[in-house]
Amino acid sequence: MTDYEMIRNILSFSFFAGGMIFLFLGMLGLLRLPDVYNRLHATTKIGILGAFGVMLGIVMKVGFNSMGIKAITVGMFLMLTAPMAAHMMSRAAHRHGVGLCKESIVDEYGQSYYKDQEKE
Amino acid sequence: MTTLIAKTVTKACVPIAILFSISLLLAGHNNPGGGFIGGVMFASAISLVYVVFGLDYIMSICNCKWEKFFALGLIISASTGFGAILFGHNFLRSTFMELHIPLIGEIELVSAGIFDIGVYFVVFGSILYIFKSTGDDE
Amino acid sequence: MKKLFVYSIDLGIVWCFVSGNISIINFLFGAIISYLLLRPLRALYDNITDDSLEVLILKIPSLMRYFMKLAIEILKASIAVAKIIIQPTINIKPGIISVPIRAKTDLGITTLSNTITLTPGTLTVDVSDDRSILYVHCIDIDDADEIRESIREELEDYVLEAFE
Amino acid sequence: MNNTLLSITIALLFGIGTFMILRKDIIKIVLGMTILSHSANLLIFSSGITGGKTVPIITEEIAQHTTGIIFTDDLVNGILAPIVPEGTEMLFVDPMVQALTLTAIVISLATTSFLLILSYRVYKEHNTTDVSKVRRLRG
Amino acid sequence: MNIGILQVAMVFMALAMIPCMYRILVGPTILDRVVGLDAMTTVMVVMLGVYSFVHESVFFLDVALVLSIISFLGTVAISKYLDEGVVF
Amino acid sequence: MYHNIPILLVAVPIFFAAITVFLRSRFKLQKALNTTVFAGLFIMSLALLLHVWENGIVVYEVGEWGKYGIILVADLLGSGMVVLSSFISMMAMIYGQDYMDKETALDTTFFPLFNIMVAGLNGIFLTGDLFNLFVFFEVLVMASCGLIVLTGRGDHTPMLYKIEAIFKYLVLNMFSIIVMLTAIASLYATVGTLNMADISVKLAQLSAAGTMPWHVYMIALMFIVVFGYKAAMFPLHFWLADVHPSAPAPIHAMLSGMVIKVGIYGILRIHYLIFPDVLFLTRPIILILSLVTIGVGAASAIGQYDLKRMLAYSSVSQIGYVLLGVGMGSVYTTTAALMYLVNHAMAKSMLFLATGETLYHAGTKDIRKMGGFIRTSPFLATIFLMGSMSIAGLPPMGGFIAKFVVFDSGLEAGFYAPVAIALLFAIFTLFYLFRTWMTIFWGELKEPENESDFIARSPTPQIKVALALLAVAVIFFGVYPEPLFALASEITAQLFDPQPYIDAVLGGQVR
Amino acid sequence: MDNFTAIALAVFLPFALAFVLPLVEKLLKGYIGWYAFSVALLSFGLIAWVLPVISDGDTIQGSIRWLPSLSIDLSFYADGLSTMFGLIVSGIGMMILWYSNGYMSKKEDLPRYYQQLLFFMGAMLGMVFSANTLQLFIFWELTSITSFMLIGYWRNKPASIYGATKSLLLTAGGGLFMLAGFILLRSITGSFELATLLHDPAAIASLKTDPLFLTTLILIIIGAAAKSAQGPFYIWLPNAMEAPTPVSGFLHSATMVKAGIYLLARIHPLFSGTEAWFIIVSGLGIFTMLLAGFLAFRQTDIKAILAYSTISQLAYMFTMYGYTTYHEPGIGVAAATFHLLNHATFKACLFLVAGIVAHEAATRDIRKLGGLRKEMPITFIIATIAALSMIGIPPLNGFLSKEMFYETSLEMGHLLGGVFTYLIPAAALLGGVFTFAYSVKFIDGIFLGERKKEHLPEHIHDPSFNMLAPAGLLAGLVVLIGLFPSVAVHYLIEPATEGILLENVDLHVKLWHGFTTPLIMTIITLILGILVYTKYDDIGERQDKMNVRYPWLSINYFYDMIVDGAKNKSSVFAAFMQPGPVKPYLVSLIVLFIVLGAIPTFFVTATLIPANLNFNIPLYEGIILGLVIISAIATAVLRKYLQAVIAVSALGYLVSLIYIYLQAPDLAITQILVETLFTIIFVLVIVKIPQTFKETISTPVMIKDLTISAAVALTVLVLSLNVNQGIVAPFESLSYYFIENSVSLAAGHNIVNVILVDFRAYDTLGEIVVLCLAAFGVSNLIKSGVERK
Ligand code: NA
Ligand code: NA
Repeated sequence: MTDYEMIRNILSFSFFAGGMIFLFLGMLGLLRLPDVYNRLHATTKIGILGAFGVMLGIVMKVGFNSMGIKAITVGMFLMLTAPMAAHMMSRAAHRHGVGLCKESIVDEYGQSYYKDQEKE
Repeated sequence: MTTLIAKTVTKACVPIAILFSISLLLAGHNNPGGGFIGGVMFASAISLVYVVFGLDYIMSICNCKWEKFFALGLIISASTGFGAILFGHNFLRSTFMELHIPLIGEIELVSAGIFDIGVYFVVFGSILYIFKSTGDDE
Repeated sequence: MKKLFVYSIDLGIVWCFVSGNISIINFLFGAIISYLLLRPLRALYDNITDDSLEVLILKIPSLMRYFMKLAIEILKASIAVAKIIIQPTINIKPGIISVPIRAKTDLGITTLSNTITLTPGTLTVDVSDDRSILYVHCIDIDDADEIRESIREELEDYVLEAFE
Repeated sequence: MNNTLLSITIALLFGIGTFMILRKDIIKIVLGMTILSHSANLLIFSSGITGGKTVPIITEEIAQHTTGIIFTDDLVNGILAPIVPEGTEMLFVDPMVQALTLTAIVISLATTSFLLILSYRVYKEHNTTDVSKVRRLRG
Repeated sequence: MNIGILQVAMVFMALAMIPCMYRILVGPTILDRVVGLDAMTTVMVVMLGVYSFVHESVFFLDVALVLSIISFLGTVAISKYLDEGVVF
Repeated sequence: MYHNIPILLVAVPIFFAAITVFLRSRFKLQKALNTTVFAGLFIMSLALLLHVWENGIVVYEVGEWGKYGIILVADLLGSGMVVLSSFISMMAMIYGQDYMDKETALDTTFFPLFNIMVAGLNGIFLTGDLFNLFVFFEVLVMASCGLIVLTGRGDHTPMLYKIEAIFKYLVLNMFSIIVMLTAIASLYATVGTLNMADISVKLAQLSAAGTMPWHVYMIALMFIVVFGYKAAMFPLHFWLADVHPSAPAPIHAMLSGMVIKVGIYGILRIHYLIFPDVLFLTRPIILILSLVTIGVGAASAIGQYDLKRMLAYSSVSQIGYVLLGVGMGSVYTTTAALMYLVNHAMAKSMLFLATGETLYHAGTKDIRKMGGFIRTSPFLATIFLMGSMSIAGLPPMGGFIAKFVVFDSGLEAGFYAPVAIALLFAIFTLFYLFRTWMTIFWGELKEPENESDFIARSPTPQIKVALALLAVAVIFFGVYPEPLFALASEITAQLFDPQPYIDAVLGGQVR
Repeated sequence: MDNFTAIALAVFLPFALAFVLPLVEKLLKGYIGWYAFSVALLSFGLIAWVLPVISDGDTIQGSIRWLPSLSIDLSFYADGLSTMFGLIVSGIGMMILWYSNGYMSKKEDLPRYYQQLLFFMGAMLGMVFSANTLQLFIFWELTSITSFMLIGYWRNKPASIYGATKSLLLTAGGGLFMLAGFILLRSITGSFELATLLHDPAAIASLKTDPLFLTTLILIIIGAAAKSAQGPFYIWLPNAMEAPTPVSGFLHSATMVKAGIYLLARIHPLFSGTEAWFIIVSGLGIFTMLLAGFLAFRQTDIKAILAYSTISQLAYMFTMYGYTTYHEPGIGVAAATFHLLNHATFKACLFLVAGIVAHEAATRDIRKLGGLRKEMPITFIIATIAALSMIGIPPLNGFLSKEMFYETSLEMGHLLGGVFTYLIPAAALLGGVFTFAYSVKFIDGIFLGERKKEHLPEHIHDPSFNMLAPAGLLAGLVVLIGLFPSVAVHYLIEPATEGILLENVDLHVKLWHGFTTPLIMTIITLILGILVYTKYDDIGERQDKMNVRYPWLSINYFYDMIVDGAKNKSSVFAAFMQPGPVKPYLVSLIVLFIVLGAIPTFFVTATLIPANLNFNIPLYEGIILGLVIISAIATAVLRKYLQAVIAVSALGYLVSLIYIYLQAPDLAITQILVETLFTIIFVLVIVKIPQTFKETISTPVMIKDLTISAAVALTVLVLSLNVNQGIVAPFESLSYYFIENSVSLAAGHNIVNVILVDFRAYDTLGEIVVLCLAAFGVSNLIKSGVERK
C-alpha cells in the first residue's frame, strides 16, 4: 500500500465516518428540536452534509469511475432538491397552520406564531 | 399555486430525472434498472411537473393521450414476441448481436431490450394515465 | 431554438453523470437524447431568457466560487446546528424573518433561496408574491438585521455573480 | 438475514394486514392490503436459496467461473434439476425470487391503485368511508 | 475489516432511523411526520452510500439516486397537498 | 403451425387490445376487426384441441428456455377449456357489440378490456408455470373489474351497485391472491422450481422417498382457498351474487360462464398434477363444501326478485354440482364434473345474454314487474326456456346429460347421501328457473305500455345470431353428447395419469 | 321397411313434422289441425303395421348408436305392452286432434297448440318404445315439459301458471327421483338396457336381494306416482285442468298420466313378487283410489270431477299391478292392463263431452248446468255410455275390467288371508261405490234435472260434426270392446300381459261368466252407490266445511305453504347469508384459510416448528425489522389518513431497505418507486375523501379481530418457518440456470433483469398487461362517476 493510497483511504474513511456522524446528529436534532421548522434545519443541512460526506468518501475511495460519478450525482441531486423540499415543507407547515414553538421570538411571515402545536 | 422556487427547481430536475430514467432503461440489462424502473422514473418526472405546475397548466401546454403510449408499449413488447415467430422461432425468443462500431466500441444489441422499451412505455403511460384521470376528476 | 441547444449540451453533461460514464461519445449521445427530450417539454422553459453559450462559459469561474462558498457554508451550518443539538438543553430563539432580496430572475431567486436553506441556521420558508422578499426561518436569532446582512453580503453576492 | 426473524416479521405483517382489512374504514382496508402485499412479497423473497452474498449482477470483476452444474433434464437417468456438484458455492443471491418479487410488487401496485380509486368511488357513491354501511347489495 | 465497518455503520444508521420513526409515529404535527419520512429517506441514501462504500458496488448508488429523486417527489406532493389541498 | 397456436391464443388478443386503443371511435372497423379476431381465436382453439386430441400434448416453450422459462402446455384439459372460452367469448363479443353503450363502452375501453380478458382466460388455461398462473389470474381479475363498470342497454344496475360489487370482489380477491402468492412462494422454496410438471415430479420423488415435508399439505390446501374463491365455493361465494349481476350482460355471461370455471380448472390442474398425494384431503373438503354450495345457492335463489341476482345464485348452486363431481373424485365423477362444467358454461352464458336482452326489453330488473313477454318477444322466451331447461337438467338440453352423469357417477362411486342432496336441490333449481320463466314470459304485460313499445326493444339480428348459436350448442350437447363425453373422459384420464403431461413438458430441449 | 324402422319412424315422425310445422304453417292455412291429425294417423298406422308381429308374441328391438362411451344407445323395444300403449297414444291422439279442429277457435295460436301436441305424442311414443331406462327418462321428461306447456296454453291466466308450475314441479321433479332410481338400478344390474334386463333372470334375482333394492324401488315409484298423480302427488292433476279440454282428454286422462302405469308395468318383472312392491304399489293405489273418489264429491267443475275420477281410476291400475305375491306374481296384471285400455276409451270420451258441454254451454260449473239432454241428445247418449262404462255397467267395456278388478281383489284378499280377506275386496267395493256416485253426478248434473236458465245461453245444441264424431267413435269403441272383448284381448291385452309377465298368457274375457262373486259385488256397488248418491251434495258440503276448518288436511295446503313459503324463507335465508358488508365475507375467507391451514398439522409426525431455528440476530437486523413492525402497527393505529399513509410509506421504504440488505438493488428500486407512486395516488385520493368517519372498535370486536389476525399470523409463521428450511435436497433452484446462462445465452449481466425480460419475459408481458388494465380500469371508474352528474 503506497502512501498515496493510505492517505486516500484515511481521507475517504474520515469523510465517510464524518458524514455518518453528522447524519446521526441531524437525526438527533429531529428528535430533540422543538418545532417542525427547527427540525427541518437539522434534517436538511446536516442530512445533506452527512450524505455528501459519505458520497465524497466514496469518490475518494474509488475515484472518478462510474461509481464515483454516481456518488457525486447523488450528492448534487440531494443538494438541488433537499432545500426545495425543505422550503415546500416549511411553507406547507406554516400555511397549514403549524405554529412556531414557544421559544420563537418573531414571525414576520404570518400570524400563526405560538399556535397550538397539536393541530394537524 | 406552488412557488417559483419549486417551479425553477422542477424545471431543472425534470430533464435530469427523465435522462436518468432513460439511462436506467438502457442500462437495465447489465445494471440495476430496466423498463419498469425506467418507466416509473419517467412517470415520476412528469408527475413532478404535474404536482408543481398543476394539471391545468400542463393540459394547456399539451394534452398528452397517455393511453396511446401504453398501448404503443404493449404493441412494442408483443411485437418482440411476434418478431421471433416471423423468424421461425418461438414467441419471445431473444437474440443478441455484438456490433463493433468505430469510436464507440463493442455494443451488444439485445432483442430483449426492445421488449424492455415496450415495458417502459407501458409503465409510464399507464401510471400517468391513472394520475391524469384521477387528478382530472371534477 | 438556441436555448434548447444550450440546454441539450448542459443535459449531455448531466447524462454523463447519471449514466455514470464520462466520455465524449456518451456526452454526444446524451446531448442528442436531451434535445429530443426537450422539444416536447419546451413550453416549460419558454419564459426563461436566452443565455448564450459564451456567457455560460464565462460564468464558470464565478460558479466555482459560488460552490466553494456553498461548501464551506454548509459545513459551518452543520457544525452550528450540530452544536445546538448536542447541547444538554436546547436553548434557541427561533423565528421567521423577512429578507429583501436583489435577485430578479427565477434562477437567481431559487438559487439564493436554496443557498439560504443550506447555510447556517436559516431556512427559506417562502418567497413573497412580488418576488422581492424571502421569508427565512432562523434557528437562533440574536439580531435579525445581522442575519439579513450576512445573507446579502455572504450569499447573495455570490449567487448574483454566478446566476444572473 | 436471520430467517427466523424474517419469518416472524412476515407473519406479523400478515397478521397486522389481516387486522387492518377487517376494519370499517375503507382507507384502512386498502392500507391493510398493502401491508399484506409487503408480507407476501417478503415471503416470496425469502423463499429463495440462501447462501449467496453478492448482488446478482455479473460484473467484470466477478469472473465467470464454470461450476459444472448440469442443466439438461434427463428423466431417464433421474436427473431432474440443476445438479450442483459438491463444494459449489452460491456466489449470488437468488435472482429468481427477486424477479418474482418484482413482478408481484408491480402487480400489487396496479391492483392496489385500482382499489384505491375504487375506494374513492365507493365514497362518492355511498357518501361514507365506513364499509359496514356499503351494503346495498345484500340478501 | 469491511464487514466490521459495515456492521458498525449499519447499526449506527439504523439507530439514526429511530428518531425518524419516532417523528412518523408521534408527530406531533402532520408536517413533523412528513419531515420524519423525508429524513428517513435521507438516512437511507446514506445507508446506500455506506453499502456502496463497503461493498465497493455501484449498484447501491443507483438505488440512492432513484431514492433521492423519488422521495423528493413524494415530499413535494404531500406538502402541496397540505398546503393547497390538491396534488395536481 | 399448430406449434404456435397456444401462444397465439394469448398474445393475439393482447396485441389487438393495444391496437383497438388506436382505433377508438372507428366503430365499424372495430366491430369487423374484433369479430374476425375472435372468430380466428375460436378456430385456432378448435384446431388446437383437435390436434391435441389426435397427436397428444402440445408444449410451447416461450422464449425457448425449456422448463427454465415459462412453458405453455396445451393438454386436453387446457385446450378444451380454451375452446370453451373462445366460443363463449366470441358469442359475448358479437352480442356485446350491439348491447354495450356506444359512447361510454364501445368507444372507450370495452374492446381492449374484453380482448385482454380472453387473453387472461387463455393464459390461465394454457400455462404450465405456477407463477405465470398467478399473473394471469390478476390479468383476468383486473380485466373483469374494468369491464363490470361499463354499461349496456339492458343493464339497469345503478353505478352505486357496480362500485360496491367491484369493491367487495377486489378486496376478497386480493386476500385470496395473497394466499396464492404465499402458497406459490412456499412451494418454490420447497422444491426450487415453478414449472408445474417439474414440481409434480419432485414432489412425487419426495413422496416416494417418504420425505414429503408436511407443509406441502398445507400449501395444497391453501390452493383450495384460492381456487375455491374463484369458483365461488362456499364459504367463498359471497362475492358472486353481488358481482355478477352488476356486470353488463356480455360480461356477466363471461363471468358466470367462464371466469368461475377458472377455479374448477385450477383445482383440477393443481391438485391432480402437483398434489395427487393430498387428494385424500382435498376431495372430502371439496365434497362437503360443494354440497353446502349447492344448497346455499339454490336456497338463496328462490327468493330473489332481481332476475340477474337470482341467476347469479343459481350459478353458485350450479358450480356446486361441478365441485361435487370433482369432490367425489372418481374417474367417472370427474368426467361428469367436466361435462357439467361445459354444459353449464354454455347454458349459463346463453341465459345471461338472453337476460340482458330481456331486461332491456322489460325496462326493469324486477321480475315482478315483468310478464307476458312471450307475445312481444317469442325469440327471447325460447332462448330463455332452453337455458332454463338446460340448467334445470331437463332433456333434450345439454344440462340434462350433465346432471345425469353427475348423479350416475356419484351413485356408481357410492356417494348416496351427496347425490340425494344434489337431487333435492335439482328440484329447487327446476322450480325457481321455471317459475321465473313463467313470471317473465307468461301472464299479462305488466307495464301500461303498448305491445309495440316492447317489440321496439327486441334483440337486434346480431344479438339473435349470438344467442341462436349458443342455443344450437346447448341443444347439440344434449342430443349428441358423445364427443363431449369422449373428450371429458380423455381429459380425466390425463388428469389421473399426469405422466404424459410431465413427459411432454420435461422432455424438451433447452437452448 | 322393417319393423324396427316402423317403430322408430312412428316415434320420430311426430317430432320431425312438429318441427317443420311453423315452416309449413302458411301453406296449410286452415288445415293445420288436419295436418296434425294425419301425423297421428301415420304413427298409428305404423304401429298398427307391426301389430300382427307383436300379437304373435314376438318383440321388435333395435338400436341406433348414440352414446357409445357410456354404452347407451338409442334403442327401441316393441312388445305387447308398448305396442298397446303406442296404439292408445296415437289412436286417442287421432281422436283428440280431430276433435280439436272443432274445439279450438281459429283465433287461438293453433300452430303452437298442434306443435306441442305433436311433440307430446312423439315423446309419449318414444317413452313407451324406449328400450333403455335413460332414454325412457328423456322422453318421460319431454312429456312432462310438453304437458307443462300445454297446461299453460292460455299463459296469461294465473290459474294456468299455477297449474303448469305444479305439474312441472311434481312430474318433472318426480322424474328426477326416478332417474336416480334408474341409475341405482343400473349400478346394481350393470345396465340401462331395460329390454335385455327383462330377459335376464339372474340379474333380476340378484336385484331382488340387493340392499339397495328398496331404495331403487321407492325412487322409481316416486316418479311413477308423480306422473300418474298417485298418493300425495295427485294434487297437480286437478289444476292441470286449466289446459284446453282436448289436452286434458289426451294428456291428463288417456295417455300421459298413464306413463306411470306404463312404467309400473314395464318394471313389473324386475320388482314384483316382493313384499315391498305389494305394499308400496297397491298401498299407494288403494289409498289414492279411495281418497280421490271421495274428494270428487265436492268438485263443482265438470273437468275437476273427471280429474279426480282419473286419479281414482289410475289408482285401480296401481292397485292391481301391485297385487303380487311370491307365489303368484301378477294376478292383477291382466285386469289392470285391460282397465288401462278401457279407461283410455271412456275417459277420453268423457273429456270430449266435457269439452263439448263447456264449449256449448259456456260454463263448466256443474251447479249451473242441468237438463241439457233435450238440447244435446247425441252428446247425452255418448256421455251416458261412457259414464256407465266407468261405473261398470254391462255390456260396456268398463264392466269387464271392473269385474276383473273385483275378482283380483278377492283373490288377493284370499291369498293374504286374515283380515285382508275382507278388507281388500271391501276397499275395491268402496272405490266402485265412489265411482258410481261421481259418474252419476256427471250425467245427472249436466244432462238430467232442470235446465238452469239463468246461467245458460239460450240456444244450446249438439256441437259440430268434428267434435261429435271423435266422441261418438270412442263411445262406439266402449260398446264394441264390451260386446266383443276377445278381439281387443287377443290383439292387445294378451300380448301386453305377456310383455309384462314374460310368459304365455291365455285370457278368456267374456261378458257373462256366470253368477260369480264379482257380479254380486257389482250389484252391491250399484245399491250402495245409489244410497251414497242421495247424500252426494251433503257429503260434498261437509268436505268443504272440513276444508275450511282444517285447511291442513289438504295436501295442497302443504304444497302452497312450501312453494309460497319458499320465497319468503329464501329471502330471509339469503339476507342472513349475505348481510351486505364485506367484513363477514372476508372473515369467512380468512377463517377458511386458517382452518385449511390447520388441518395438515394433525398429520405432522415430526415437529410443527423446525427444531434448528436460528436465533442469532444481528442488532442491525433486529432494529430494521423492529422498525418494519412498528411502522406497520403505526399504520394500523394512526387514525388520520395522511398519518397512516406516511406510516405505510415508511414501511415501504423499510421493506426496500430489507431488499437492499439482501442484495437486491433492482427490487429495492422498484419497491421505492412503487411506494412513492402509491403515496401520491393515496394523497390524490385523500384529497377527495374528507375523513368524516372515525371507527371505534368495541372490545368484543377487537378481541375477535385480534384472534383472527393472530391465528392468521400463526398460520403464516408456521408455514414460513418450515418453508425457510430451504429447498429440500437433492433439488436445487432453477436460479442456477439463470446465473450460468444469463451472459452467455441472453447477453445480460443483470440476472434479475434478464429473467424479467428474457427468461420469464412472458410473465412480464402479463405484468404490463395488468398495468394497462389498472389504467383502463381507473379511467372507467372515474368516468363512471362523471357520467352520473
Ligand atoms: Na413515499
Ligand atoms: Na431490472
